[in-house]
Amino acid sequence: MAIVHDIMPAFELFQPATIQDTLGLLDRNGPDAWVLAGGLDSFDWLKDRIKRPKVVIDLSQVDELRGVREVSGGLEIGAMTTLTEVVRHPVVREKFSILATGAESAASPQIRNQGTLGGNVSQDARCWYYRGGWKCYRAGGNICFADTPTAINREHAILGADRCVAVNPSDSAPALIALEAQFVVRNSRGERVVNAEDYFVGPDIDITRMTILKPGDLLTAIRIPPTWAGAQFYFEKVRDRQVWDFPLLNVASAMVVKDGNIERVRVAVNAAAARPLRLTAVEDAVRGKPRNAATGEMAGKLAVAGAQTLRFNGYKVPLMRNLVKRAIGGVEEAKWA
Amino acid sequence: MGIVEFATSPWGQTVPIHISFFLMWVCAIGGLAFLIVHAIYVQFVAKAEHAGPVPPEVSARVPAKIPRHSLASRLFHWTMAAAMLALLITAFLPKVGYPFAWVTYHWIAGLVLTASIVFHVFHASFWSDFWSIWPDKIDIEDAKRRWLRATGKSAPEPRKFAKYPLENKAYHAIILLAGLSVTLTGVFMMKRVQTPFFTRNPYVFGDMTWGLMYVLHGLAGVGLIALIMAHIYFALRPEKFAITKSMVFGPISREHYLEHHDPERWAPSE
Amino acid sequence: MPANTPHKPAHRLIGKNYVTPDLVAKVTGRAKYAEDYRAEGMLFAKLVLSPMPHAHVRSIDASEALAMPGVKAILTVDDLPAPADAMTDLGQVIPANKLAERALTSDPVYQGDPILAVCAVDELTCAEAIEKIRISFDRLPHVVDPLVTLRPGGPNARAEGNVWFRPVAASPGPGQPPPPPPAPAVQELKWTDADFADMKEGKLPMGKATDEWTYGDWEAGLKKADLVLDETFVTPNTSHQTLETRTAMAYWQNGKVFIHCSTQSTSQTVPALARWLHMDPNDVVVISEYTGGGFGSKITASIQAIIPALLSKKVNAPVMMRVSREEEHFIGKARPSIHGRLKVGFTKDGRITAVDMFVICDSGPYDPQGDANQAGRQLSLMYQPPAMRWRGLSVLTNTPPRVSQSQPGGFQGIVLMEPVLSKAARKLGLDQVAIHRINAPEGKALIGPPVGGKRQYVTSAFVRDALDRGKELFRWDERKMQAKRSGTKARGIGVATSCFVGGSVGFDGLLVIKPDGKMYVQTGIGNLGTESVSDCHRVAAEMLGVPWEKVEITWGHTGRNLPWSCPSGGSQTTHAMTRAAYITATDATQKLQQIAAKDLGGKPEDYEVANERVSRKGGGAGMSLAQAAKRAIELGGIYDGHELPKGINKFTVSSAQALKGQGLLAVARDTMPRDGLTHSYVAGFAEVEVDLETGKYQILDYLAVADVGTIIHPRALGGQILGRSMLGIGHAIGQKWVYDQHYGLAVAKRFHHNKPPTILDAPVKMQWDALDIPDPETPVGARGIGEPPVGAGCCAILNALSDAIGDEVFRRAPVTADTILASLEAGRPMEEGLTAHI
Amino acid sequence: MADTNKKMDEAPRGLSRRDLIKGVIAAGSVSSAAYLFRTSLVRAQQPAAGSVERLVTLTVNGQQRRADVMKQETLATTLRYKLGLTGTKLGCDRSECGACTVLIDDVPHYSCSVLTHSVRGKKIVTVEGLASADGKLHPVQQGVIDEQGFQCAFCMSGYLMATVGFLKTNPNPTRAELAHGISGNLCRCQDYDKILNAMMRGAENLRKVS
Repeated sequence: MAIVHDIMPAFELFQPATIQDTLGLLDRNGPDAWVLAGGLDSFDWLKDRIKRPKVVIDLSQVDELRGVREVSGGLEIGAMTTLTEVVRHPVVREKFSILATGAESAASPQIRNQGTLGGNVSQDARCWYYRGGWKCYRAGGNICFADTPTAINREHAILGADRCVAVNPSDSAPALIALEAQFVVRNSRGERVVNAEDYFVGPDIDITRMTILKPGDLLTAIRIPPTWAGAQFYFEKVRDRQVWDFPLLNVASAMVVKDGNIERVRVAVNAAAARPLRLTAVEDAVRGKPRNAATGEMAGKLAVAGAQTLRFNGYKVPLMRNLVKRAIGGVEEAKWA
Repeated sequence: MGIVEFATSPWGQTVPIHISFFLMWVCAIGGLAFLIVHAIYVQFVAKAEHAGPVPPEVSARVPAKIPRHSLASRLFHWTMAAAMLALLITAFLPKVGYPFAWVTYHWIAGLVLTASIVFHVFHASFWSDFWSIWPDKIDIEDAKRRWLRATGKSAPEPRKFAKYPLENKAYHAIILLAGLSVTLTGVFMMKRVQTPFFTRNPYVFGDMTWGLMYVLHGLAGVGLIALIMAHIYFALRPEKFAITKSMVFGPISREHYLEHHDPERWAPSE
Repeated sequence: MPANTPHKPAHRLIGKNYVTPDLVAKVTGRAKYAEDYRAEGMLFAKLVLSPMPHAHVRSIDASEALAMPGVKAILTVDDLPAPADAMTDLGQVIPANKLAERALTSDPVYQGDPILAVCAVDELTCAEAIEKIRISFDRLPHVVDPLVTLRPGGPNARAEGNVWFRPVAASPGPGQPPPPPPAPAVQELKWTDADFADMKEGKLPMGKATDEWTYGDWEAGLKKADLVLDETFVTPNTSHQTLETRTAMAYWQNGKVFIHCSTQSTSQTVPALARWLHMDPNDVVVISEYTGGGFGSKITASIQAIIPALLSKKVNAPVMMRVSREEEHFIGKARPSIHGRLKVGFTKDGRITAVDMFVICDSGPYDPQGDANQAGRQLSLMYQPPAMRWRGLSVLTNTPPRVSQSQPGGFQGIVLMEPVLSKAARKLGLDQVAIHRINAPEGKALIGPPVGGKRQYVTSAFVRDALDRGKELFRWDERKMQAKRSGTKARGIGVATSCFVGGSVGFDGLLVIKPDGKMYVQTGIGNLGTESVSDCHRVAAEMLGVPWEKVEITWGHTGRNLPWSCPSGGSQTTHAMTRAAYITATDATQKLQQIAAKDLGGKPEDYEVANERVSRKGGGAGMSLAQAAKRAIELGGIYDGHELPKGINKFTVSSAQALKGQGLLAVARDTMPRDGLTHSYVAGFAEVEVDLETGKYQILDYLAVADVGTIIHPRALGGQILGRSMLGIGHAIGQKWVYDQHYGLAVAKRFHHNKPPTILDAPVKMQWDALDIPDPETPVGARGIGEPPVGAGCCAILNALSDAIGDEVFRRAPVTADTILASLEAGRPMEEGLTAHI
Repeated sequence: MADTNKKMDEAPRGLSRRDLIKGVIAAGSVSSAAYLFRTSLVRAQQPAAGSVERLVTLTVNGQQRRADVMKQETLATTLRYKLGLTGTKLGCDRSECGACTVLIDDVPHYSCSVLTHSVRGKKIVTVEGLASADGKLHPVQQGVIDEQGFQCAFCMSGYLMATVGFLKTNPNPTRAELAHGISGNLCRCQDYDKILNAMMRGAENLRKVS
């Protein structure tokens, strides 16, 4: 069978108007169904004819899934709310600005105008072997092409790898973990709510999935508690191009500092592993310590403990160390005469 | 749905990657079916074999306890059993919907199994009666006799067993085959994952060779599901329980020996 | 934006901004590119590309596909005409290269080599049909790294071997003219393990080369040097990635084939397509009013453009072949990488004493590339080494076909040399501008090896003026005083100079002044966004005193009687076609003078042409151009094109004949003398800020000062200078290929993998300026500009980086955050310097 | 055939949009014909909640346009091949280059990555819809004329739509803000500096008229 790309295969399209109908359709079509949110990740798979869903369920008409609601000091963000809507929302900017910064660093303006928060956290790995349609572990095969003597893997994992060395590319995920967000997942049997960091799975647990979503599941909303409203935030993303590029690494931290000491803190990094990592060891180590360069240094070193590098991604260790250092200890701003 | 799953290689060629995992259900169910059928057969169909009485002078010579398994072979058996169970659990539990980080446990158990098998081969070859586990002419002949008698035809009475009954020997042969297949392919597969032993390199063989190895590993693996089920089943059957005990404590009783074994063919404590 | 918008007050049009005639169509979306055409009954074609880097197609089974409803035909290599010989303007036959690229192949030599095309009622049907086609391959050994194929026992990219070489020319028989140089051939070349010993300390191994030239005593030069640097540097392979892919649509009518394609040139594309189709050029019509970028990859369209043409003939309907972005990555061509090693000697004051240059050019699987040699030539011009040895190889690999890309070879040569120059400046404690200045070419500077015992020279060079102007505009000395470190940031400034061929000669112009008083200019220049398609003709309007509003330009359709224009590439056009416009306007002037003399008495030279009139010098009798045009028709003969001059190209002849009798027809070929080879120059200045904790850097400021002769159209010039500077900057900051060497397959096929710069990667501030000093060897004084900004842009950034973070960080371009961070962390270059495509 | 070619020879000379559309609708229906003998991929099922009709009405540049749209068809395809609005370009078809940018309810989107069926009832504006009916250019288009922005211009319509959309949210941007706002578009001539000149001028023109 000769190979051809760039023509989307024909599929059956459904555009339900309610969550109920969506769940019904998901049940009816099981693994044949493909859920389409913003579509910016999906269309690559479809246009390359690598994934061939029989049925595509387009959520664009489900209004219940859109919009940002204020609930008891926190926020509930519909999964289909676009990144732009999130970035521009006054409460997000005022109380949870780290989410705005994270979301705004994703992709490009047009993509943020269409891409959704739910889609951004649920997007698939970007490993160029996997995306190239190479039948690797993540694609149901029995090999990782990105960790071989000839592989080019500068963008791959330094932590939590298990056979597959792909990373999670989401920019909003670490911000949501830092904000102690909760993800609301529904299926026809009911609803479950999980902590942001537990929404994601690594290859050791499920090598073909990025999240806990199984056929029939639908991420409906993301809840942000008031816990970290107005805390001190830090987000930084390092990438090759300043727009339309995935992170080589990103870091997000939320911190409450009381008379110079770190009282409460959450910190997460992404693009270091197949799932966004919450650095609990770092959090425990710096809690109660003064927020200064020394604490930052210590945090940075601790963050990269146990990192395993591949042929081309060794730089990620100092990079993660320095980003965590900045997130905890703060940045020394340049002053040019 | 085929027995083997194929994938397109980066060069666009179709290569096998592994077995279809529904085969593990086939084997599990197949194994179960065999137990049930066998249980029914033994319960209702099979006529109890009444072997001729052992001449008293012979039985007199038989001690109260006859050593069946040396300590070494018992240790081996149970190590292997543990490794084997660990391997089956780590291999198939995630496949049936209980995901966990299984790979490291799997290859460690695999190494234990491999080591124990290597030990066993040496031990059996040089320190114990190597041929006692392989079917001999009499086994075959007696098998024929039993078959004829079971099917109501006339045939001379089969003799008693030597150290191991034929079923036992046959089982050993099959599980040896399966065991060697999984361990040999398994050892190579360690090149494909991170281990302290080698730098990871999946390119020591071509896509096709690897594919076949995975298929063999898979087939042997699912095969072992059935074999292990059968093994445990027999170990728990009342008439075989004495043997099971001997795998724990070593000897079998004089009575059991006299009932099932032919002192001509298996002279104890030699 | 321009630092100061220079223009010549003497001129009415030249040096002035204006609205180009194609702009309104562009802003309204009415401008039609190849894919924008639709025709009733139009069918679609889709390519099938090789999944293997090197293979032989044993068999193709398309029966199932062809049986599908809606599937019309498939095209394979068997349907292609045999490769035809080429014929130069001088009638010299260039025999077809048997190893050259064809539109389709049954022996793919790179992943993506087109094997067949399927034609159906729509693209979805094409795709479904393709998935029903069974192709069986015999896989062959592959290699994607030029150093790997040179290793003992290394694989060859083609059965014939792995390097290009040029057989020695047979000596001419007694009294015979020397035969044309023999065509390059492929042979196998393997180096020894000893040759590769140098690789351990990151130096480029230098085994046997296939080509070599020298001038001066380079060994003595290195001996007497106060400082000798021995540096290895690797430049990237970069796809042109024009935003418009090389889509093409074709249909047949009365034995002629009409091809809507994406091409840089218009006239020049006809013979190319005719050769590929093995047809008479008179039966090939090229339509390309707008082309979405070329950068050297579409100089005369692309060979795959014949696929829809051949399919269209097969199915007797128009056929559109839309080329996808991924297909473009493979068939869209790329700049060859060069692995280079330089030994350069310097005196204390920074003057170069000698250069010993060794280059390995990754020439891809098909035609040999001139980049290796051009790298040496341009280096010899830009830095004027008194003595030099150049050795090089063009190596074949199973990677996409290469072709010229803006400043082909020259770019790589500059990129190999500039880091050495700025390192020398640091070692000798010299100013970067000073060391460039002392080695800069001036006037009729020498270039390349001796030809017939004598070294060639350029028409002119004013590089020192460019450096001085730039130094002042960039406030170089002020910035030098700035602190280099603050907090976790480091800043650095860099300067680089760059040069390339700036124009050719010998092309035709054709225009008609009609009784309506308007001037109708025919042009075969391509419209790929450089604006030269209209800019060049400003010269004719200027000379004939025609207001621009009364100039009608016909372009982009060879069915519309276009002259033989130069290829729109290699910075030739502005130079070549302003000359053609000048000679044609001169022809018109003479004819106007003669007509005036005939009607109003006196001698032709008593008359002058100005303000839409030809009239007696110092006032008095005259006639309007409209009247003159009417008279020209009455007079016929040479005046209205019934008689044509000798020496003009036959392509121009047929066009001129079709236009005869419509007015005063001016047609001429540029035969004006030129002493020297035309080259243009750019000096680039940059400041960067590096984040030492992440390796990320930002380009704060960039200035390019061009020495390109007379400025014709400031805004277009500025666009070219800064646009091509960005192309170079892209090579510095990120553009690359990525290959998995085990499978020989590309893993980076998308924009976000290959990293063409975005608007946010561009320098925060950009400026351009041009000296506007006319070139003495061409009447209008204008030279081409497309190429030289590239090297300057790239190297100003590289040198600024070294200024900020030192010389021990990178050994190749692009320089990315990972390299910088890892190297700073380790205190030595940590990248894999010599592995290809990482 | 003959008059087709006549039409195509004229096309560069700018034939009226209506003529072109006639031709294209015809062409479109030909290319659609292939689907008519396609049966649904899923076993025949009674219209479930959310099932979609192929014939849709779109609001494009203020006009109601009917089109026969495949389930998997993208907006860019519909605009270019069914409605003849070829000013919208396909540079990558992968939401990477922005050449296909159009406004959907005033918001810039990559039309190569929007299912046509998902924009039913929304207001779509393409580059052809910028100039007023009398042919007067949009102030942002005028900005390009004033500054001779862009080179090959294949990216231009995308930039125009991205800019017009961005200016609706920020009519008076700094050069840096504008660059950020239109950073989802790629120019391979990399005329970024001149593009920003043109678009800043366009923003200025726009502020003058409104």
